[in-house]
Amino acid sequence: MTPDLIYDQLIGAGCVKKIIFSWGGNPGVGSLHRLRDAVENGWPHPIEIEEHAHAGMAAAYSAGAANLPFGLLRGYIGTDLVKYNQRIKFINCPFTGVKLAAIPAHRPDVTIIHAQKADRKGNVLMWGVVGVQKEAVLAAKRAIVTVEEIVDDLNAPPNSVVLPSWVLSAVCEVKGGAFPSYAQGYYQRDNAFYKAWDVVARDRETFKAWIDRHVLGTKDFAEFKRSIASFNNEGATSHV
Amino acid sequence: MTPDLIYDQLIGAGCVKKIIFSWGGNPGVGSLHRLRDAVENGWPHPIEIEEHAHAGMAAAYSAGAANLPFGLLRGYIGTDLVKYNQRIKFINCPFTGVKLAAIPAHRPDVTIIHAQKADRKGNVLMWGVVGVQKEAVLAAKRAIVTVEEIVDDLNAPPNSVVLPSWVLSAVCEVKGGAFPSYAQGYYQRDNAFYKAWDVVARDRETFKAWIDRHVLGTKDFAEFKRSIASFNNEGATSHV
Amino acid sequence: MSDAAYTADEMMTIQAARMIRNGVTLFVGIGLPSAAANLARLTHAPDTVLIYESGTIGAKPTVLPLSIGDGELSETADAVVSIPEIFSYWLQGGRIGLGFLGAAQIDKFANINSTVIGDYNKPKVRLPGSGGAQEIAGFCAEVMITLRHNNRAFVKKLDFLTSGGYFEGGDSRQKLGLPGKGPTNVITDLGILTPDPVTKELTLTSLHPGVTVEQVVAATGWPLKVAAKLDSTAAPTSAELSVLRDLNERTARAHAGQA
Amino acid sequence: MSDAAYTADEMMTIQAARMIRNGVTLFVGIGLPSAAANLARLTHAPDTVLIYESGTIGAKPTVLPLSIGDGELSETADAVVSIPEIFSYWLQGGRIGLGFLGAAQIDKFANINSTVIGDYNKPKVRLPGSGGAQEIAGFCAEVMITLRHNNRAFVKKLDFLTSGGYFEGGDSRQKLGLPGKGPTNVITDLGILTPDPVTKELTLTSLHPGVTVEQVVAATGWPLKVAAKLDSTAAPTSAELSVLRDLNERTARAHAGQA
Repeated sequence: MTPDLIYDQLIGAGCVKKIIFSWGGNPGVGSLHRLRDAVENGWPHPIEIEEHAHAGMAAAYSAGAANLPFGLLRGYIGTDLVKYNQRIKFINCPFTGVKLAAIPAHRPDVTIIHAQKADRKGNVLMWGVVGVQKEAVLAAKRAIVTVEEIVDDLNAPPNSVVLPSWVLSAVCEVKGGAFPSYAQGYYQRDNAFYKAWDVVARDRETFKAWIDRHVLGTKDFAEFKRSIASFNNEGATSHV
Repeated sequence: MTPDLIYDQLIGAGCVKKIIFSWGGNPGVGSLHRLRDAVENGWPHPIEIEEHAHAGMAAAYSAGAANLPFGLLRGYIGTDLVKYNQRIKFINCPFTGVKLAAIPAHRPDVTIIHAQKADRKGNVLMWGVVGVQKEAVLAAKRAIVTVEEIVDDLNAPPNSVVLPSWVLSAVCEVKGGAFPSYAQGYYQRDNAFYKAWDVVARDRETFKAWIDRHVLGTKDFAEFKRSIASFNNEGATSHV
Repeated sequence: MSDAAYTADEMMTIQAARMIRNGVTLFVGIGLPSAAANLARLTHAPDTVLIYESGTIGAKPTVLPLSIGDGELSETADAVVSIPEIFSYWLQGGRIGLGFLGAAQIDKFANINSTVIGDYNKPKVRLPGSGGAQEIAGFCAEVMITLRHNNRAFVKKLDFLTSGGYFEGGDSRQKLGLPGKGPTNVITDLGILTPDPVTKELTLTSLHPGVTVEQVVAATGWPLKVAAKLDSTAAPTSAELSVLRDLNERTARAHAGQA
Repeated sequence: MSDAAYTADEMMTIQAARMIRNGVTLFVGIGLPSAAANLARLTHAPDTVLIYESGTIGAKPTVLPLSIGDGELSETADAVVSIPEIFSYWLQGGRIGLGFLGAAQIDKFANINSTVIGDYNKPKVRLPGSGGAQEIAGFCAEVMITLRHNNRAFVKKLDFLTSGGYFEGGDSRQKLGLPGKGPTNVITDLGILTPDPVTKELTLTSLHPGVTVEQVVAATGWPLKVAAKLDSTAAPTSAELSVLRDLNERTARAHAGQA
């Protein structure tokens, strides 16, 4: 739905052939400059885009989770997105004749999400803004969940959002794995990093230096985090 | 979906013109005898039935809550229900051609549910088997919620099922209001009453005596509960 | 093996329990299916994931629930979801390995009726109806059916087709587009019936101890096919009987606890 | 009333906040809409129900969120629901009184563009896109739009119609079947525009202090209709300014707290 900085990084690094999205910005800051550069200038190579509105994306994930071939919603009517996205069609209600939008179900090959806790059996608990994560997991052929911690007992409150281990392919403990976003109950969103990213990503060379040093130049997530910590201390604008 | 004993009582008392349902039994016990008597023998008068399967009812409530004219599901294909319920239609997926069932949205005039807690503003918290209650409330033109208690602070855990006061028409404190069913965290399901009901409802005269004494003969819920308590003590079979 | 005395219902429940593979996700109705599922969980299949249509996933009840809404189920579950979710994301979503159904009537293609006896509009007996049975029959990877074996239940023609098994037999189920495999075992108080691999007609493949082929044929309302090589169901072991009876006693005590 | 110095953005935010009725359910985007909504909540409209598209219902943030996903929103909300639910049961469900949108471009029928500047397939500027804007514009009972007033924003023809206002004007919105009333106010840094009751063409109905009609007409890319009786927007009071500036300072401190 909302490609975050990770998409900007993947796009800038040339790892993306196509994105399916409904809002492609740096939340609260502005543009995803690497996304823009790819769409506007084809750098590092042109990418295909399939664009929706949030409600359409949500309906398509729900349909995928429910094994329906398409999601049904009011929406898209009279807007220009339908001229450019052939995957938005309209059907009529068989009872009332009302015109409704239909979007093919999303069925990702792999969904990767980050949650707060797993127990030793691999049951996962998440809370807070859960977004469309449950649907994205249940719609996918395979799902990987990273968690802040693995515990003996989830102590899940009634009706909380729990994904049983048997719908997941893998569960991995990755403390801080939501960075630069947040994990409710563990740490806050690193809003300053989102702002700093605007400076890093605005320029191709600055971006390349950043990704070379902090991503390609580190051997694992722990080293990446140490590398990023020094980046933060030095200040985003003075340093890549 | 599942008309419980309250429906059997309403039907037997002649208050019901039509029922829309997907499972009409006494859960774990057997028949709803008053429902059967109405359908099989037209006593006290014939009732109209609109019958679905659970999944169709759930989809119709969800559609109602979502302001969609119909609910979409795989299901009903090849079964006899479609011969008798004209409100089950089939449509084809505009992308794959797959045949799917369509059920008109449920939009009740009034939904009445029982929940555990409300705060003084009228926000309602429920937990445990929440069923289709949220959808039934959101699909309805008006919704009334009875609760076990009204508290200063809901202390709702993250992502719990909360209905904000502004989607409700009225919230009333009715302790024990789920009787003979249960309110998780307050009291258990009165399974023995469900069994006793089988004896009461099996016979028209026994039923009439029960409803005259305990429902028509009591002036409010508190008196009904005292009346029922004596019924329970005397034993279901020995007494109406 | 045991020579303990047991009832035909106990034999049926125990045999149904035996056929539940450990670790399977199991969508289970109240009554005999629930007893068999919990017996399996308490014996050879501790990792079985029990799902009740009330939305409880991974329920581990210590006594059998009288209704799918019993608090016992949600309090012991790994997750409790709404009714729309359990039917859409979980059952229709194709995540359930085994569905477990009872029935009032069954025909030779394992289609079942739990709606009416007699005419729908003027029924002799109005039964509770589908509930979740239609979708369980349609969407579980595999379905198991248990019911008592007699002429009123095993009929030539259903009064009402509530939940599809193999419809007209052969490939008619696949032609309708139902994703699940359909009923793979019908376990009665007399024996086990399994569908012919090609015609999908139910065939007697195992006899419970002390039951004769003639008895089963007589209790079946159509000319019953009998497998060339007929198995003998093992009698309940004393361990199985003891776990089942303990469960039933705990349950009876719990359900009598009120009113 | 106050003669305190203030910026045009402050005027715009404060005027937008004033137009929020106490108790309304408000679907709000990040940025200026969020600032105005929270200013309203902290001043004359304490019972306003703030709903963010991340699924937080009744959020009461003490600082403005930088993103709709900020923990601040879910921790202070009355309820937090999933994204599919917020869009289906709540927004499409017709439960939201007022939607609050920004835009990159707007036309005379209050249709807005937040997708691209230039051609969609070869854009000059690729903007973030609809997000929830399409549905907010379609389904809220009423919509309010805020954006800075200039020729690049107020255009004769949108490069892309992201979210519908009154489409071709007149009754074209109703003909498309969109349930909400559409945009009832466009609040800019120069004044307030409201749709003509019949043609639905945006008409200048109020001027902010110190702004002239000529200035607004010059900043509008189509021949702007001006109301016969033009209101004067009240200047920000010192109370309004002080609450807004406190909120912005708290927010700036909070967002600088890391990295």
